[in-house]
Amino acid sequence: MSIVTGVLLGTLAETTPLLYTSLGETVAQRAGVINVGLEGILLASAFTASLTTYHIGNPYIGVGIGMLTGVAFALLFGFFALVLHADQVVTGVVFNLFALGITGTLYRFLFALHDKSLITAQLPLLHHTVTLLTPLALPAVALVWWWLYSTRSGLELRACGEQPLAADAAGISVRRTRAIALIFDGAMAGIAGAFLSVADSNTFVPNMSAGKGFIALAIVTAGRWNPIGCLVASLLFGFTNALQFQAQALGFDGLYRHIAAIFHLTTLLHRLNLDHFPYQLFLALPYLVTMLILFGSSRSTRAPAALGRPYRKE
Amino acid sequence: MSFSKSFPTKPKAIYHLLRFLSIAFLYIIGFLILLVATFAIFGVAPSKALFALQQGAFGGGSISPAYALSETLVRATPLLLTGLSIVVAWQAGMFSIGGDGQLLMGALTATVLAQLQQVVNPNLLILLMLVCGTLVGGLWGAIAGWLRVKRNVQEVISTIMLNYIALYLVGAAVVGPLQESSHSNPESNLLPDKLLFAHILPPSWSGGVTTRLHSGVFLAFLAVPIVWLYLYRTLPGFHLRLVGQNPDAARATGVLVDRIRVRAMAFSGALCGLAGVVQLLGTSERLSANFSPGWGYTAIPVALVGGLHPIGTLLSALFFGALEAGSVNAEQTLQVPASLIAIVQAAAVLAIIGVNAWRQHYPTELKD
Amino acid sequence: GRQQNAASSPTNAPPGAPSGQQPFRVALIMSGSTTDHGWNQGAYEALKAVAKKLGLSDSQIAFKEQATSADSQLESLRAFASQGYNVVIGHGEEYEQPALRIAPEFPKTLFVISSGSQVATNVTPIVFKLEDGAYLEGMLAAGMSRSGIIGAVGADPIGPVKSVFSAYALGAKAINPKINVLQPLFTNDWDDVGKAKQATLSLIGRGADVIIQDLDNAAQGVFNAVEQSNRPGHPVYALGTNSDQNGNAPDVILASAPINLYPAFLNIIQAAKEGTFKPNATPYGLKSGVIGFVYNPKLEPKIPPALKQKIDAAKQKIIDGTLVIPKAG
Amino acid sequence: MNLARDTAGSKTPLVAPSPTISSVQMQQIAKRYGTTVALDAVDFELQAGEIHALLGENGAGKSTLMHVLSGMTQPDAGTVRINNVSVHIGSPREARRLGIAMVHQHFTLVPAFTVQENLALDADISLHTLRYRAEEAAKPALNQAAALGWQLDPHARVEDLPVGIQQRIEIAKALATNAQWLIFDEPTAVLIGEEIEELFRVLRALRDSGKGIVFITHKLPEVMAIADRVTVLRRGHKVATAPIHQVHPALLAQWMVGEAPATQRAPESHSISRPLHTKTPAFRAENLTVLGDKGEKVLENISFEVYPGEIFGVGGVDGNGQTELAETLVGLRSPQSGQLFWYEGAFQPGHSPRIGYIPQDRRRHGLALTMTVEENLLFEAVKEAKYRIGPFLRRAALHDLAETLIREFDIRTPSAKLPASALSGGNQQKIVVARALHHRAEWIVAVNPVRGLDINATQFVHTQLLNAKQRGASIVLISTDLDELAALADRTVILSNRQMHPIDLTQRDATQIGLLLGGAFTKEAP
Ligand SMILES: Nc1ncnc2c1ncn2[C@@H]1O[C@H](COP(=O)(O)OP(=O)(O)OP(=O)(O)O)[C@@H](O)[C@H]1O
Ligand SMILES: Nc1ncnc2c1ncn2[C@@H]1O[C@H](COP(=O)(O)OP(=O)(O)OP(=O)(O)O)[C@@H](O)[C@H]1O
Ligand SMILES: [Mg+2]
Ligand SMILES: [Mg+2]
Repeated sequence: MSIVTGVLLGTLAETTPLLYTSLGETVAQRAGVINVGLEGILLASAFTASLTTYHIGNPYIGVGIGMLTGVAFALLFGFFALVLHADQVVTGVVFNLFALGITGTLYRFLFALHDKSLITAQLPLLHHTVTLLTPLALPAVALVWWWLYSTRSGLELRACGEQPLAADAAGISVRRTRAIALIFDGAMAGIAGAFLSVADSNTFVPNMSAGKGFIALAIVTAGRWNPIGCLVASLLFGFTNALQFQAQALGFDGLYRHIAAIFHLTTLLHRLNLDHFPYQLFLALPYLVTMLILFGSSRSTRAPAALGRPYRKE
Repeated sequence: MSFSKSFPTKPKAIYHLLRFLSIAFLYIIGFLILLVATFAIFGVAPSKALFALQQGAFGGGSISPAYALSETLVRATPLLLTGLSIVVAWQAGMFSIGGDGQLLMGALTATVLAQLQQVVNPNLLILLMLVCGTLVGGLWGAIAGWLRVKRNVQEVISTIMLNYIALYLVGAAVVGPLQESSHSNPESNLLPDKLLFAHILPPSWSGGVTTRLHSGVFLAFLAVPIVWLYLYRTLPGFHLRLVGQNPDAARATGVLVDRIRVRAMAFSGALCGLAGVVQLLGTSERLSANFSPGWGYTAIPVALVGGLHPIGTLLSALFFGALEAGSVNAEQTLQVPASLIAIVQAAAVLAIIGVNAWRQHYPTELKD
Repeated sequence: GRQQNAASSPTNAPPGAPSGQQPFRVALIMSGSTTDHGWNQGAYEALKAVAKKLGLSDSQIAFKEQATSADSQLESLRAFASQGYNVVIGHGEEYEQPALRIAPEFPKTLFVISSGSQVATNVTPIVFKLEDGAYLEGMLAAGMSRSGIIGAVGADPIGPVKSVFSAYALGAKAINPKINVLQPLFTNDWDDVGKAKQATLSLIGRGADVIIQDLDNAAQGVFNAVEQSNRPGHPVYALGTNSDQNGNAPDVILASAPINLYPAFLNIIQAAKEGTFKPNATPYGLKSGVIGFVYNPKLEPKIPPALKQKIDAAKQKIIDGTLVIPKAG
Repeated sequence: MNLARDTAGSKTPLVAPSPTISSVQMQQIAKRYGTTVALDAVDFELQAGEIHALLGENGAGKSTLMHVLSGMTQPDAGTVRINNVSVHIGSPREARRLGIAMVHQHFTLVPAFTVQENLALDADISLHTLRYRAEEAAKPALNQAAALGWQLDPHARVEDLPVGIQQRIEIAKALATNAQWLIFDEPTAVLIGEEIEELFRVLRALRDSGKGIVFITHKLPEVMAIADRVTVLRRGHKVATAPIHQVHPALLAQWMVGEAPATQRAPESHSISRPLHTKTPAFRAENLTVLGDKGEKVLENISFEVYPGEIFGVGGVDGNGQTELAETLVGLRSPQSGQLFWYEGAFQPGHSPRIGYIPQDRRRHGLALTMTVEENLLFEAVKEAKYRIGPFLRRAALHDLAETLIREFDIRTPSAKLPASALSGGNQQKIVVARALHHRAEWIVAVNPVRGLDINATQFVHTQLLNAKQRGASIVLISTDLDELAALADRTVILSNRQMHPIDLTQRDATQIGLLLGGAFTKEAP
């Protein structure tokens, strides 16, 4: 395996869950609902997928259950957002807390207390590289693209996110359309969660989603609410992320010290305990890049006009 | 005159008080049921769990009330400051999630300044840390505000990104220039005693044990009236709320909406920056890569349960502080995992926002 | 400024000794979770075993896990000490400075710092010679590597981790002076399995075929990457640290260097209970049995006997004290 | 027609069907919004093969009546029958199934969508959900447009298009549904000469093919030109229905406006009429050109002046730039070109004149509904130095002020601490009025200030405006209600076609005004 393939595989591994999650969220946001609770869905579905695989032994069923978990969370979210008209951002934040608690507790009570470790079967690798879920993400992009832009229901969905009143006048049920979008959102985040625990690894670890749900949110915005945009943005994110290890590995540190020496900064940097390049700055890179994209792109594009606004009929 | 004026309002006040109490009572009963149910589901004896919670939050058994109450206060402190920060931002219609990042930037700034401990008078330095940490936190918030008004970047997204960037900046600092002397852990040196907030409770009050109750707690409590005054008693606060409630109407009365939004984010960030410094000098005593256990995120439910009002947020922060103190005790004595407490918190908050939203959407009250 | 409260009354009893009416109690504080199959779980289980051995009831031991933030680390130490726990174990170097700071306030409490190094009136370190095991693992790695390239993945470059990785490199060089030990990669996350996996894959991508890790929860990501890259003719191996991880990926883990805290904990707690403990900086290494080295029985047959002999010899020398592996730094 | 399905669900059996002429009958339709009676027992009938014009002032209830028919609004009482079969029209979708389509006055287009997407969104709902192509779905509507001679760019974004084009899209959308009953709510408001002719040709062709068409307009010549019958509504009541050959514009105008409102006129407003030319104007606009939100010119090169102690009336049908004019006059919108003067200096809102503003849309621009009544009353006052000490508000003084205003302006609220949302629409409007008028504003811009107010409140607001005038304020009163302008304004202009047209309301008769309002004067002044 060469460095290039290393970067490539690293990119794909990071991109896949982000892409699924952001695709689902794109659909939800296009319908006018913002779901900040993605992080929680990722965690919950990673857990149920792992748990199912542990007991049944078939990781595909695990992915299915992960999806259903996502849908269940989305429906609960929908109850708050669409029926009660509660604030969507707050509901999402609390859902994250809830998922963190429930997975941590269940993990503890089902495994840790019995000294069992949750190591499971894993989705098989295709050609020793990636699992089925990664290549399937591409048709998923196409599917969402096709859905949003080439089907009647996609058109209706986007109308609900832009101008619910117009959708209503055209005889479309705004609440039902948004609920469907949320269910899709949950299912996609569910797949992504399952990817973390039964495709990209063979275990569940509390808090293993490590912020991917939040990044997916940013990707939706950076990708301009467009599935292709999501693909590009998540690839970019995955790439900077994979690059950080390669840069660490490729002796970026040496380059850093070399440059420091050229500018006679070595002693100063030593005094500052900066002999080595602080690798955390690499880790911050993807977020900085996302910020830059947001900064550069948001003038030319807009969020769906009704995003986050409850629609009440009359 | 004043008598006749107050006379007819008196029964009303009692009526409102009773109504408030009955609603609060309902919430408390509901919360307790949730708590008991959750513990029961996971096989923890509810009576023991409730006792452990109460013991941790208010004292009892081997824990003196003074100690427990001081824990409750100390834990409420960062939640109060960050909760107030959410109140300010959200009242201005800015749905910031950036508390954690702003808090970290405040703590980072203070730790940088602490390097001057040899050259600057400690009390002056503490003041400097508080001021600069607050300012930098405010700056971090203002960035999100500025991005919103100038580039229409949604603050929900940009604050999350800024949180991560702050997190990694702190991470880089504590393995770099700010790392402790042995260069072994991702944390700074402990700050010297002279830079820390004084412990204010005499040990004799708490069974001979020093509590963590520190003078920084006052700052948090002081922030409540300040925020309250600002929001409800000053012109900028009036405009801030107006912008949050209806930016179009604000614009129509000549308010500079963009400026108010940036200012609100700066104020909001400043409160979090202050929280960072207060935690650093009050309890954490050093900067570390894991400085915040998520105070800035918990702040959102805290502020929301507090009705996005400073006084409500005070009560709510105390409630969350007590819950945390109690649950840490339950965790240590009964080995209830901390995650169980997260479920209880989330469920309680969901119940509250659900009930609130429902009452708003389907108003049933009749005016008399 | 803060005035530290001096000890309320000077005591003659050794720290940690049980006082009259109160039962003898021990608390353990960890920064990670008790289920991490590594550093923290090892301590958790060791204390339970010690309790059993010494007949301590459930109410006489207490745990605080996931004390990740600086304030919760300090708070937990203070909380247990103020509740009169006789022995409070801070499981990690990060507890050392806080413990030294508050120890004077709690003269009756014995603070035990895993991985610490400093001794005070009522603070004792457990000096682990993690290097002992890591050195042997380095030898094994160099001996088993076909590419002549080996690597390491960690979460944060904290002291013990750096020590492990540097001893690992020394051991490898002892077998093969020309071995290429790649610079360790750090993921900055003890929970993110995916990142650990990616870091590992990138090392493997650069030719490394034996990987050591120090990641706790996230270690499974390393094993998974190695399992995934391991194929007939091109074997790739991993090494376990901190606990016996051989079972977590039996096809690829060559050996583990577990920390067996039980003897260390037992030593200290028993002496404290008997009122005879004096803080000291005794190192615990291979000799004490605290640091171990266990081959994975499933892969053991694949290890050339000559290599095994060399490792055994080195092990003996370490136990004898004729070979001392330096700490990093 | 697929009525069979719905017949099954209807309660009333067929009664005396008239097999020859199919028709829609609306009987005793009533609709109230709060205390606003939008419709009060209105009967309306539409026959196949006719163009039925619906006339009435702003707020007469025309749109509401047709919303009932198109399923957008549920009536409080009354029945709808199609071919003598009672039907329930619960949603636009059901209306569509019954063969009813409507071109809405306020467009129901998605601004961010392309023309094609908008057309497809509304296209035949039986179209397959998955296999579907926007081009195909949009084709019938595009063809309809093409038949009208309208070349719509299917890929243009609607928000980038001028309102005239947007109107065409709405029309094409409705035509493409092949509905039997078509409702056009002011389709010509934003079309120009030839386009209107084109539309009329289509409407006639549709009528001749047997469709029933409702045509809402304010323009009398159009009614005379195209309608077969005409119904006039006034304040929620039906005034009359008549075949077109029995009416003439003057009669229609009279029906619309009702009896001459001169009797209601406040006498004292006459007494202070003053020779305007003896004073210098307080406010002057020179060659003012104002752009709308989409960048289109809504006012072009207008010049006028307002004198101190004068009410300058601006009339005209809604949507002729009233909002933009008002916003420009209070400094919320900067004009594209032209100059504004306050006495001799430049007009600088926030500095020179003290402004009172009663905006058009009180909920959007006038109130923060979640804030208290008191706070809503104080938007302006808090800025005054006398109500502050530094940044701090003088609560007691402000509270007294609010209480005074509540008393003076008779705002009916149990408490000043109630959120403004708890008040009735009329009382909400009083808050806005109170705020604009109390603080001795020198420059008052009021847009439909008595919208939603009852008679007494209306009288009160009018008196307040007159008081303000008497103390020397300069007032621009923008209103769609000519009665109001006639009663209050010293001079009146009508806004239409981006211009101001002065009219003399003192020598008015109902006919002339109706004609003016109907835009008749532009082409064929009487
Ligand atoms: N959704 C609503 N809520 C409250 N009041 C309403 C609502 N819709 C209409 N009204 C009121 O009902 C009355 C009739 O309105 P409608 O829109 O039918 O008038 P219109 O005759 O179409 O006027 P225009 O010529 O201005 O279009 C008006 O007073 C209006 O303010
Ligand atoms: N959501 C609410 N909460 C509390 N009180 C309300 C609410 N809505 C209306 N009210 C009260 O009910 C009364 C009637 O309201 P409504 O809107 O029907 O008034 P209205 O008759 O239309 O008055 P107006 O003629 O001034 O428009 C008002 O006095 C108002 O204070
Ligand atoms: Mg209308
Ligand atoms: Mg009303």
